[in-house]
Amino acid sequence: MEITKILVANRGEIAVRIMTACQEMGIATVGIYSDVDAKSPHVEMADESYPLGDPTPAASYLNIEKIIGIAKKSSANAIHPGYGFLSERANFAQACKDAGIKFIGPEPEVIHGVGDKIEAKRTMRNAGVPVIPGYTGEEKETLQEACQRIGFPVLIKASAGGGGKGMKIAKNMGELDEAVASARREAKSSFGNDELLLEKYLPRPRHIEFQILADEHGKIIHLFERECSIQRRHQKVVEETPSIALDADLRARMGQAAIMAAKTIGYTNAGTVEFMLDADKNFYFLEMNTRLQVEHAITEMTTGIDIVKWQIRIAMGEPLTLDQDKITQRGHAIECRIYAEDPEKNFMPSTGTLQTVELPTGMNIRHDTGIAQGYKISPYYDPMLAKLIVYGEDRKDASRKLEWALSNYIALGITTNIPFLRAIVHHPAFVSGDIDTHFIETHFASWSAAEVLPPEVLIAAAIDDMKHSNIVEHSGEGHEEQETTSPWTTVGRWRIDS
Amino acid sequence: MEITKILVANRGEIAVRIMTACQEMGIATVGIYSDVDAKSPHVEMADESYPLGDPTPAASYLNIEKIIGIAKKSSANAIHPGYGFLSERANFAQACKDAGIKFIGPEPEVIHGVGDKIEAKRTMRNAGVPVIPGYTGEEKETLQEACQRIGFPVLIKASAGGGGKGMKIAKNMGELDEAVASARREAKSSFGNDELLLEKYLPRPRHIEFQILADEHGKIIHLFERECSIQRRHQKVVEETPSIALDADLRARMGQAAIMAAKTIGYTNAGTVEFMLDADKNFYFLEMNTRLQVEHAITEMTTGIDIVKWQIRIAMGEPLTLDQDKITQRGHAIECRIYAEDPEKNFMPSTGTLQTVELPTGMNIRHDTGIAQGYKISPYYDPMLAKLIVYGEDRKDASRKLEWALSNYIALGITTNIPFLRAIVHHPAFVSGDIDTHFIETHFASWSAAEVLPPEVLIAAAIDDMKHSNIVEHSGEGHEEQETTSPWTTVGRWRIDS
Amino acid sequence: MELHYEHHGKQYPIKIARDGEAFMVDVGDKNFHVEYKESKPGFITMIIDGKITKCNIATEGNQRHIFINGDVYRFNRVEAGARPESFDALPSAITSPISGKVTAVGAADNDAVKAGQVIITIEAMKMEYQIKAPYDGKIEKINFKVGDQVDIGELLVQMEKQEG
Amino acid sequence: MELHYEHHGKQYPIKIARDGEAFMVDVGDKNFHVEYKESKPGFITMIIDGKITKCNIATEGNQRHIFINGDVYRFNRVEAGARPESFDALPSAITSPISGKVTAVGAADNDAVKAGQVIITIEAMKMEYQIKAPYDGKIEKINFKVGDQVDIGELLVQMEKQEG
Repeated sequence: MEITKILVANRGEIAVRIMTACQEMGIATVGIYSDVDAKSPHVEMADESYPLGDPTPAASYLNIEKIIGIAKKSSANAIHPGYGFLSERANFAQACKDAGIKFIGPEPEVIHGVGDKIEAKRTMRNAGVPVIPGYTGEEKETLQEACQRIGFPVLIKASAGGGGKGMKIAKNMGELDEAVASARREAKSSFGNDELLLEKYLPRPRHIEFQILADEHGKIIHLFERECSIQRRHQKVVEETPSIALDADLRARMGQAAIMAAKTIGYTNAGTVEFMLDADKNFYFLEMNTRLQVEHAITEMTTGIDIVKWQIRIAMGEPLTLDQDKITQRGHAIECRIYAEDPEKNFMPSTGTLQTVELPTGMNIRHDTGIAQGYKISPYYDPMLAKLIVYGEDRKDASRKLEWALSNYIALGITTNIPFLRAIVHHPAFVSGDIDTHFIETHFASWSAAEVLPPEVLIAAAIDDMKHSNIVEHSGEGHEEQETTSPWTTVGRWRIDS
Repeated sequence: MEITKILVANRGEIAVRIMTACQEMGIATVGIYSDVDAKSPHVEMADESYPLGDPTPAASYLNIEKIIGIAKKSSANAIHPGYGFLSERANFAQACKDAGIKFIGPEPEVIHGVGDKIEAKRTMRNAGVPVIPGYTGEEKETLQEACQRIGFPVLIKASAGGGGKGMKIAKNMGELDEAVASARREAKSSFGNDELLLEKYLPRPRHIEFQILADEHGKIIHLFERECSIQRRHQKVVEETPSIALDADLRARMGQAAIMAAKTIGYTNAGTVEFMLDADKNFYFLEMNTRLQVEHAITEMTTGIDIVKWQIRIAMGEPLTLDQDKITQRGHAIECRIYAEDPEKNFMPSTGTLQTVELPTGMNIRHDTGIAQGYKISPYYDPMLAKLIVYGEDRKDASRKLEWALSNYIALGITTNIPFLRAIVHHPAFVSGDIDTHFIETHFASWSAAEVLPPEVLIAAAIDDMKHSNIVEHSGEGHEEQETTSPWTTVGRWRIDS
Repeated sequence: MELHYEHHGKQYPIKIARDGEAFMVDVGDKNFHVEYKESKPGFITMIIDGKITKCNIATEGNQRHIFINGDVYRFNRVEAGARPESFDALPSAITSPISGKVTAVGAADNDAVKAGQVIITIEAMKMEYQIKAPYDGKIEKINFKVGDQVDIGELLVQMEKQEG
Repeated sequence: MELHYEHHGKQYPIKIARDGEAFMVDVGDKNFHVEYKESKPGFITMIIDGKITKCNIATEGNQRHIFINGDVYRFNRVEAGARPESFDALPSAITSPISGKVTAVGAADNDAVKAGQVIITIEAMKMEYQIKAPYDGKIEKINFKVGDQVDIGELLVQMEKQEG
């Protein structure tokens, strides 16, 4: 099927990323935007853009009816969902199908099947993909027998729950009863449901995921791993590839497991198989993400492959012409997510207007963003402002480039996590690669950017304030006036009448 | 030797490129600037910058005494010359040495030796590197015997000359006498010297060069080829790698010849060996460039290696840890040089002020530039504004990305070659890779951007002019006023007094 | 002229005077000679006692954001002798640390509350933020109800601290 | 209102009128209905008879640079009925096509010159540009001498064409 016009059902940096790929391929693009996004770059970039109105996610970027309506009206014959929003909603993929619009992603049934985490794990276990050993109550054994099978420590958690509530660890049989009782009480009070799950507790796990590409003719390849252990609130902050925890053998085995996972469920298009890797280098299937991943760019930098273009080609029914043994992983790439948030205040999102902006540019620096100077950051959507991705010949080279880029990333007016990202990159545990999913809570539990103001900061502020106070003294010919006529301040064309 | 502070003896994009590498490596930087460059990005970027005064090249960027003086004053212990200006002046390399400053490049004697083109060819021939067959008069044979040895067609040219003057082609023995007589007359009148050279004439040669890295311990590697056949006035316009004219065997042989050339002369640091490749895939040594090349970036994109960082490491005496058999050439990269020039008027340089600017950005687009919106392009230096470099999975992918990037490259106010570059990329001969050094004169002899103005262009101009004419009618509250207070026009911080 | 800045609860008084084209600045008991150039708005190069320092400034009301050597400093300009502000130690007013939508209100006017009790829940950017009582006390007035949009810095709750 | 543009020696007369928020534009014998939005200075989106078109404009004096669909168009706004300008066919004045420094002057006032004869050589950006006589004639006045800086568009030479 020839795809001639794609509606990008997303906003921000990922909408811009996808539209660029479409334009390079000669495919027309349709943008959508809520009221607060009317001036966003993705709106300008699309060949045509349509309003969604009310910025509330449910009324805008999650509104299946509106979006399908716009696709029909604009004669888009495919929809790319990006990540987040509707990207993993089976009913959206189904609605596209019903409307005769190609959904750029796997089939609705596949999305649905993978969405049920317990069911997905069962499918994977049956297919021989390692899954974290656990006890769901279905097994014909007692809790004690299960613990002996699994091995301590074990984690007890609410089956209805999430976010750490109702989670208890038992280090040995002696602690088991009390842990179960306590977890049950918390589960009951938090979720009104005291059903529990038990699984092996991994003390310092790494989060390692494999990028998959599968065409609609049964060919599946992987594009190697991404190490995504550095997280806060279960959201990734810094990702890199390759992972220093993997050697060639382990990489090959995990890659094979990822392909097996995708094959088992009849996966098509781009996807990601997430694993936990324990300190003894055992890996366990965690879940599968049936969409483009935020951190796909680091894989693109190390493999040279454009994942979004392949998503589109696969959706057109083209065969994958990439061969597993020809794909190379070269150098090292790291991504930092730039968030509008305050790491000193428990990563509270911040809002405001981006003022003084100057971004680091240079070879092997990729900056994916959907915002620009003068933009107001609204509280409606994810606080991710941009992704800063760097490539280097090796991990050290990439880290130093990242340090340089973060040290030259000027974005004032909104509180961002940039100083925090710098602190991560400087941290000895990061430098040595000694990271796990508890990295931030272990090393940055009570992080603070700077305790005292250095003299040069106070001097700059004081002179700036003094200069600006002059305006009032000699009103009309002060600083502001000069700024307006300086060539530095003139955006856009000049009109020099002759 | 530890390099702690580098003076970058250049301007524009290459100064910015080099300073970025220094900063990533933790090396301090010193910038220099002539009067017209006082507000250039490289001046802002350097840790410290010093004025050269008078913008005339001889008085500024070619002024050895001034530059060495600034290096001493600022305690720089190394100088990177970039390309152009002093980069291939043996006496500058010598002056650095005499001042105890490390020159980042080969030894003065090597630069000097390679600078004598005839001598360099003799050295290469003796070392077994193929050199274009010719007759200089030294050979113990007649002109006729030489022609039989070389084979027709032959090129007769003034030994003192250049620029096509005094050049004649003889296709067979019958044309030889008249060609020689005619060349001699022209040589006499143009250069006051009727000495001639004769060499094999290559009807449709390609210009293929190999990037070399050589450390100070005798290790030499190459980073594959660059195809630089598309030239105007003997200056390259579009470069790409790999060259579609090379297969694995030819690539290996040319790479070996390039290494041999570098080894023969005791070459150190980064350099480029230029070859002519004829239609029958014979290659001939042309010359060696003893410096960083403008087009080095395409090699960086396909090999993943940072050439400038390696230049600095080599100058520090570090051994090359890159191994020839580990270096891979992946994907395809193309560079376009953005010149301030008018391709419709014989590539006449243009000057003026960059007004409306919006640059294409995105994955695998590298834009090396030393200018910005609001900049005045002065007539003192080379008219190259920037380099646009793209990478794709293959030549077609890279070409489409380049097309996209050029079609989204908005830089108004100065006449640039961007429409001409688009025309090159669209041309069937470029698309099929059927290029040689006569490409531009063959296909674009009387190129013109657009013969007629399409209606939408006239409509845009007319509405714009009508809107602006309103200012006069309702003076004080018109368009200009709005622009000044619009958030779009505000560069830099805002002062929202509470 | 004298200026005062506050950062992390600490006050910094600065004395500044012009010295020809340059400036003399007193920070604590140290005196600095400063040349200052603004190449474009917000982009500053200073030579402080001979040493080149670059920085960037953004200003919004009393707030100053300064970027220097890769670090960002956020602080406020204050009037001389102003009492230090701090969200943690607000005597009676709880302001919103975020802009968002009120999704739950856990107390009513005149209720007695315990330190740490959740008074208001605000949803912003797909996450929930709980506004808790900073001390034991009595609610005087809650200014928002479920469904209201609240902006950063707005007064959410007026409280009376329980003495003892 | 009526506007005139010139490009490659050809004149384009345009009629334009407001139509509420939109515009009615006549180009040749065709009439277009145009909605027009300038998102930031120089960045324009038009809907021409229902079709979306984006473009960019830069203006300097009478010169217009318009970027549209990846192409750049350079042309001039002229007064109605103005005689077409062309460097090639200038009747008596030779203006400089480039800014640079005069490195040679090959004729003097009142000299008779042949078409193609080099009158002035200008060096700009490391290259030399030769300004040649466009026809046989007589030099009336050369306005620059060796070493002078000359700007683009400045009158270099006043000539008198030899008739016949």
